[in-house]
Amino acid sequence: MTRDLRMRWLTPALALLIAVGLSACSSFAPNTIFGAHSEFGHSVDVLTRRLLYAGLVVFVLIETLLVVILVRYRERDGNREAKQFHGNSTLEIGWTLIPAVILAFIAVPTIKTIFKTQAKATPGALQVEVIGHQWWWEFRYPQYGIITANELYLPVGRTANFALTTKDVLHSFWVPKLNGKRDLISNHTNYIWFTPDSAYAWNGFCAEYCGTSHANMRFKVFTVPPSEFDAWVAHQKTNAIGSALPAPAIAKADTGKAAQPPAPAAVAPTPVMNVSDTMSATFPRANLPEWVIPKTPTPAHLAFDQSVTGNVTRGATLFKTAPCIACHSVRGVPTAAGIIGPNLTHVGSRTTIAGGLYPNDLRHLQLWIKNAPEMKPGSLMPLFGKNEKGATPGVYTDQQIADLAAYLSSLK
Amino acid sequence: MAADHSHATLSHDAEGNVSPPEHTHPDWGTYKWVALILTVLTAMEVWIYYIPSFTKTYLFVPTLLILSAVKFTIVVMFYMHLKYDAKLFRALFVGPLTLAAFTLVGLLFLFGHLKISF
Amino acid sequence: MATTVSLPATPHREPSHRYESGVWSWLATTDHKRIGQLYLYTSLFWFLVGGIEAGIIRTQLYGPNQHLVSAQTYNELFTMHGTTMIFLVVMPLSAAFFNFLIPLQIGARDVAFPRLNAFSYWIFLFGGLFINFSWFLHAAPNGGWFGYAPLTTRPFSPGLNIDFWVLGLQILGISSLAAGFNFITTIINMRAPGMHFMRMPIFSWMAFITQFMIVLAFPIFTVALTFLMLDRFFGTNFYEIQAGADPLLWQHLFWLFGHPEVYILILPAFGLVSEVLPVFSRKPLFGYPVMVYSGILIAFLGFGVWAHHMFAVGMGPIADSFFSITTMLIAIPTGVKIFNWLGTMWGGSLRFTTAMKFAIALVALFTIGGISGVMHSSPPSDLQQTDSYFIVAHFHYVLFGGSLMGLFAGLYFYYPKITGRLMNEKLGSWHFWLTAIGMNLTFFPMHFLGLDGMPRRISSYDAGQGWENNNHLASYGAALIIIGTVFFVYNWFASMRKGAVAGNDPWGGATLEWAIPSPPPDYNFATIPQVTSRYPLWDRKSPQITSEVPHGTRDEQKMEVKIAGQSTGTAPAPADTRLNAPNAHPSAKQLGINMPTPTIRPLLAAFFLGCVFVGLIAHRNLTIMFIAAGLFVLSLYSWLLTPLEPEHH
Amino acid sequence: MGGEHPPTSTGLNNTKVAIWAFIGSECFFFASLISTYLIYRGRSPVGPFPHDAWTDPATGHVFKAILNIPVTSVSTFVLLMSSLAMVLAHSAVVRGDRRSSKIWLASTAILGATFLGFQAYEFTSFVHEGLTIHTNLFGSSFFILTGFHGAHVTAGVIWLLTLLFIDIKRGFSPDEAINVDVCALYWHFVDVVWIAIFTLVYLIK
Ligand code: HEA
Ligand code: HEA
Ligand code: HEC
Ligand code: CUA
Ligand SMILES: [Cu+2]
Repeated sequence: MTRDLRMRWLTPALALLIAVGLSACSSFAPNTIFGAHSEFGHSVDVLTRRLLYAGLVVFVLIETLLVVILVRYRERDGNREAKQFHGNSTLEIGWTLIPAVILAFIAVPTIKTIFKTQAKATPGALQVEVIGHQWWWEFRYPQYGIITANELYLPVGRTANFALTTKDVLHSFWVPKLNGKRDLISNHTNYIWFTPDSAYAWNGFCAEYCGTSHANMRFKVFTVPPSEFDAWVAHQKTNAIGSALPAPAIAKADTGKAAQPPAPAAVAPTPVMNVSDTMSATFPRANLPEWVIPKTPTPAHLAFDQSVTGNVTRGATLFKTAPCIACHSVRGVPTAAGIIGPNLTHVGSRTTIAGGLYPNDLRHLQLWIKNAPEMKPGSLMPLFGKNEKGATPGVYTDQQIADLAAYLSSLK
Repeated sequence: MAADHSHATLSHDAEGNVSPPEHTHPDWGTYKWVALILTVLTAMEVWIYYIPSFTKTYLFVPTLLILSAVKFTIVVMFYMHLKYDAKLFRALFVGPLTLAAFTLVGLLFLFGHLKISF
Repeated sequence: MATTVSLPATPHREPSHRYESGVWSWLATTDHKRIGQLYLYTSLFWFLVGGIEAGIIRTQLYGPNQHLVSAQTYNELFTMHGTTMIFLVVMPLSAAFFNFLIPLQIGARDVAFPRLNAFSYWIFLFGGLFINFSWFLHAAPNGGWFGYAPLTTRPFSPGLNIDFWVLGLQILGISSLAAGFNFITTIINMRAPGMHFMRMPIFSWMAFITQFMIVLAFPIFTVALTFLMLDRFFGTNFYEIQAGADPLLWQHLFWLFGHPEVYILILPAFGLVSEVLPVFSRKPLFGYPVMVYSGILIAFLGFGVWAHHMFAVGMGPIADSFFSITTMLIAIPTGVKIFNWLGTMWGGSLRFTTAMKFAIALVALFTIGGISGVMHSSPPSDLQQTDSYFIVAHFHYVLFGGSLMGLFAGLYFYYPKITGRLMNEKLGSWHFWLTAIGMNLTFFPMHFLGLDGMPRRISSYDAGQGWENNNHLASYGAALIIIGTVFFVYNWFASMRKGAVAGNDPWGGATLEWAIPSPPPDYNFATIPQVTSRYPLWDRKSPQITSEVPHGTRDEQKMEVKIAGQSTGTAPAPADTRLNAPNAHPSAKQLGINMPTPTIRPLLAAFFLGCVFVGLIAHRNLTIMFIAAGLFVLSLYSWLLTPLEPEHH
Repeated sequence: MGGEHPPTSTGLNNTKVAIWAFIGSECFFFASLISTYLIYRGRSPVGPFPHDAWTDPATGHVFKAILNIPVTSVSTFVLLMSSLAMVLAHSAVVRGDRRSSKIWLASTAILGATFLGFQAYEFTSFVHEGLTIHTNLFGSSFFILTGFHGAHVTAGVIWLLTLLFIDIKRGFSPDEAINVDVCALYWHFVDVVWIAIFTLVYLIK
């Protein structure tokens, strides 16, 4: 009997346990919701852990009971008949009350946390307007007159109050390590606020299905010490034109500090922004943690003539009259005042393009301009490469595109 | 108008009764009064709609709601003879109606047309 | 006085009737058992389709940045996977059991409106074909299974994709509603003498409750879909952002339907498991009345929790708190069910047949899904969980670990009643273990994925996010489920030919359906039984089991149905294995039982109604629509004006 | 099917149970429509509006308040009276009064059709005044709510005409009264819905 039992039950049951156990083994979790780095995140963290423990208690109770019953009351030879009972009021009342108690144990802190996290933000909070677009993020800092895209800078220790709206369909604003989700809803303004408690770089995601490239609507958040934030603000308020020419010095500006090993859950991150890097006043690329650098491969059949080199001045001239200006703005270039696409004033200072899908470098910029819909499914930016196949015909040669890309990356 | 119907050949009652109670339907005497009351109530509704001093008070909406609830109830009770018919029908109607009414009110709260203030 | 009928042991041959076999007999059938089987096979087919869709999803997500399918196709796949599994698999599979079982369990010859029943099936079939036809036009729905506006409105989804979705679901809704009224009437009115509500088999009870949820929740969905349909086809403004519409209107209406819907998906499975566990524990269901009341309570509370799907939309703290508390409350009646099942098994003599294993799996796995459900019910915490894979894990544990496990338990349990043969237990065991292990391997890691920040509905994800390992596991798990399903499919069809002959009552069942032959004759019961307790068969065959269960008064008649000279239930399997031979049992005519005339009018009505929608999607072709509507009305009149039964004597 | 004691477990007629379940279901159908109307009331950025005049800022055109209470009051009265005719038709069938049953069935159908006539008039005049289903949220939710009610009335009129046709052809015997009863329940329910709509849509400002 025992042998038989082992054959029939233990083997598969063990397999089941191993299967489930395996999934917990993955320790590398840069976007985990646990150990969040804002006081909003802490409140939620505490609550979630309590929910987990309560759930674990119920889980262990039920599954143990079940296993005990299955083993103890399995049909044995010669023991066909069962003890007969079909109800017991005391028991039934008991197992109505116990869950009720467990629920009270989680309901009370739940309600408290609801009111805590949904209270009004402190008056001195940094205001950020988050505007969702299919499939990229527009961020505005009304207190400073800054408009940027796909990358947020937040000062550590100061509450940031986000006003969320959308230009088209619904989206949802989520940085797992900093805050819970809040949806962006057409004809509504939603709010969420939190106070980052340490300086680092984080991944953000669009968490509400919003159409073809919902998967590719990501963003980055850089939490930096207040002084660095001020430097960033000062820089963003300037016009990019002129101030950023020529650019080569910037690339070498970082101090060569190696990327921190990713252990965000355990160790509180340290500030990594290099204050001396005031030229661009952005998060130095060499210090970016691995997991905020996009690794999306470029489409295999999208080629670019590697022999051409772009010229910034040619690019600047071309851009002034190119179709780009219908959709994009560059402060300082009067003709470029489009609002359909991301504001490109300081596009060169961003670490990623296209909703966090690609790193911001010449190669990706070139491919992007050449054929955006190929680079990002459904992209509302048309293709521009000559001879590319798509909904609209392209007009630009690889040389012209290289010029444009060179110009754009000079807009630090 | 032969709608689908039971083809069972038994005649019994699962709850133990042998035959169902005969429903006494109301007659012309009741019907005409119901019709009269309905007409009067409707006239009242329209009438108060045209009293500007009344429409501005807080009583206007509740009054209308009560009047129409009364109309609603008497049609259901007498014309739909729910008052005289099997209890089961009452359950089949009142249950969903109540749930639907709660839902409607709940939605009005959620969309901010009704408010709770602390 | 016992109600006993004795029938001739060797029935004489009857000239075959035009409707008795062949394709025509299925097209024109009004027999609830045949309609039940039509539902069964159709939904199993869609299960394979939905499973293949899931398989492609899992292959795409196996590793980072994969492009087996394009983003567009991926979005169509998960939309159709969700829509298919919910509306074309779990609901109709439950409907298969409603159809097949309810009349048998309550001791009736058929449902209250047999032709309406046929109509419901045909409408369901056309709805499923309609919505899936979109694949051939490369325009499968891609708005997610809950189709949030404004993404689904014309400006953002100009193609046919969402048209197929809106109209397809509209068609399916008609089917569910028609069936709902039918079963409500059937259960209220067609119970055998002595079958009080509190003696009704628990599956029929859960089915009864489910029907109420259907007829109350679907109208809301119909309205929501109608708005969307009118917006898309006729330019109204219900979800039109430009006109100042509020997208939350759709969300509230959808979830007002959607949450009751998830209990529509689980209660039938609960009912099946509540039938299986007692039989294989050889004990009556523990706390039958409480099981009934908790079912009712779940259904009732189910209408007051909908906005827990919307904690991230910013409803404000008061609404959040309200819906949080109501949602938590549902755990109590559901917990009562879990505990009562444990109570049923406690002290029993458990026989681990495949059906029993699936039933136990429901208890074990649904609990996990329920616990994660309770975790979602806490709004601040749900802000971290919602729209992540944590949710995907939750609903697969309740839907696969709950609904599907319960339905599989039911399939193994009732297979002998449906086909007359037993399914192979060894293959069944393989199916069970592969499915159970595969299911956990697929969906358990998704909890971690969600907590590690992986959003749902993403067609690809980037490398280096810490998501690779768990996605690998999930994909391997899906492969195991697919292998398990192959065992199931093979077992199903092989057993149909080679399985051991089942006899009336292969498991030692307690309720009326086990008193009659397998498969049951078209009239079900030669004589309508008189019911004196919840477990009429146990009363007769193993009275010790039911000695403590409330019974009728002593003078109520005991049930006794004899077929071919043998008392039913105790009869050994007949030597003759030509089970499907029409003469295995006496025919209705021989017994003088009036059965409804087969007719294809419901099929025609359903077909023409479907054509109205075809006309609508074919660029609002008014000609097609009007002709189809006219023909629909004609066929409806011809159906309603034809008597149900042959008019003789 | 006979109207005596139908052979069912509860002794109640199957069709009647079904129609009551259907009416329960319809409660949710209309509750959803009415909720939508109420939710969208006052949300439209552009007019015309039900109870207030509105000046189009673009064209300066003035739209008057669109609802016509006197006309609707009359049509409401007509529908109420149709319910009276309906109960009289039913009681005539129960009594076996062939003549009255035909008269009252016909009257009910005519009154119902009259109500539809009023609604057609109302709809066309709204369209003339510049309100269609496309115009604004009010237009959409108003037309669809009252339109669905109108569709129910239309179905009811067709049902009544069918009954009338059968009554003329062969007459209903008293034990077939259930056929009329079921139709009557439906008809009164449609009336009851109108009672709610009349108050919530037309009268409450
Ligand atoms: C069969 C279907 C089914 C069932 C039965 C349930 C049951 C429950 N569900 Fe689930 N749910 C879904 C299907 C289902 N759900 C689906 C499909 C979605 C996603 C929709 C989408 O977005 O696509 C969803 C999403 C969903 C959400 C929204 C999450 C989000 O998107 O943010 C929430 C939030 O509260 C929730 C909660 C619950 C709860 C509390 C239960 C409860 O009924 C569970 C109760 C059961 C138990 C708790 C276990 C047994 C109880 C005990 C052993 C007693 C002791 C226990 C305690 C005291 C905890 N579900
Ligand atoms: C009852 C409901 C149900 C069931 C059973 C399943 C079953 C499965 N589901 Fe699904 N799922 C949903 C309901 C369900 N799902 C819903 C509602 C959604 C949300 C959709 C949305 O977001 O809009 C979803 C979403 C969903 C996602 C998330 C997609 C995303 O957000 O991007 C994933 C990802 O892995 C997934 C996977 C699976 C897998 C691997 C299975 C497996 O268990 C499938 C197993 C199937 C089979 C095993 C059958 C296949 C068998 C064969 C092909 C064998 C053929 C053999 C022969 C012909 C002999 N499902
Ligand atoms: C029809 C409108 C349109 C035109 C014309 C257009 N763009 Fe864009 N552009 C967009 C949109 C929309 C995006 C955001 C796409 C996304 O991320 O999904 C974008 C994104 C970009 C980005 C990435 C910005 C970032 O921070 O993510 C760059 C760079 C860019 N466009 C450059 C150009 C150039 C150069 C041209 C002209 C050759 C051009 N665009 C023409 C609409 C347009
Ligand atoms: Cu934006 Cu998803
Ligand atoms: Cu829910």
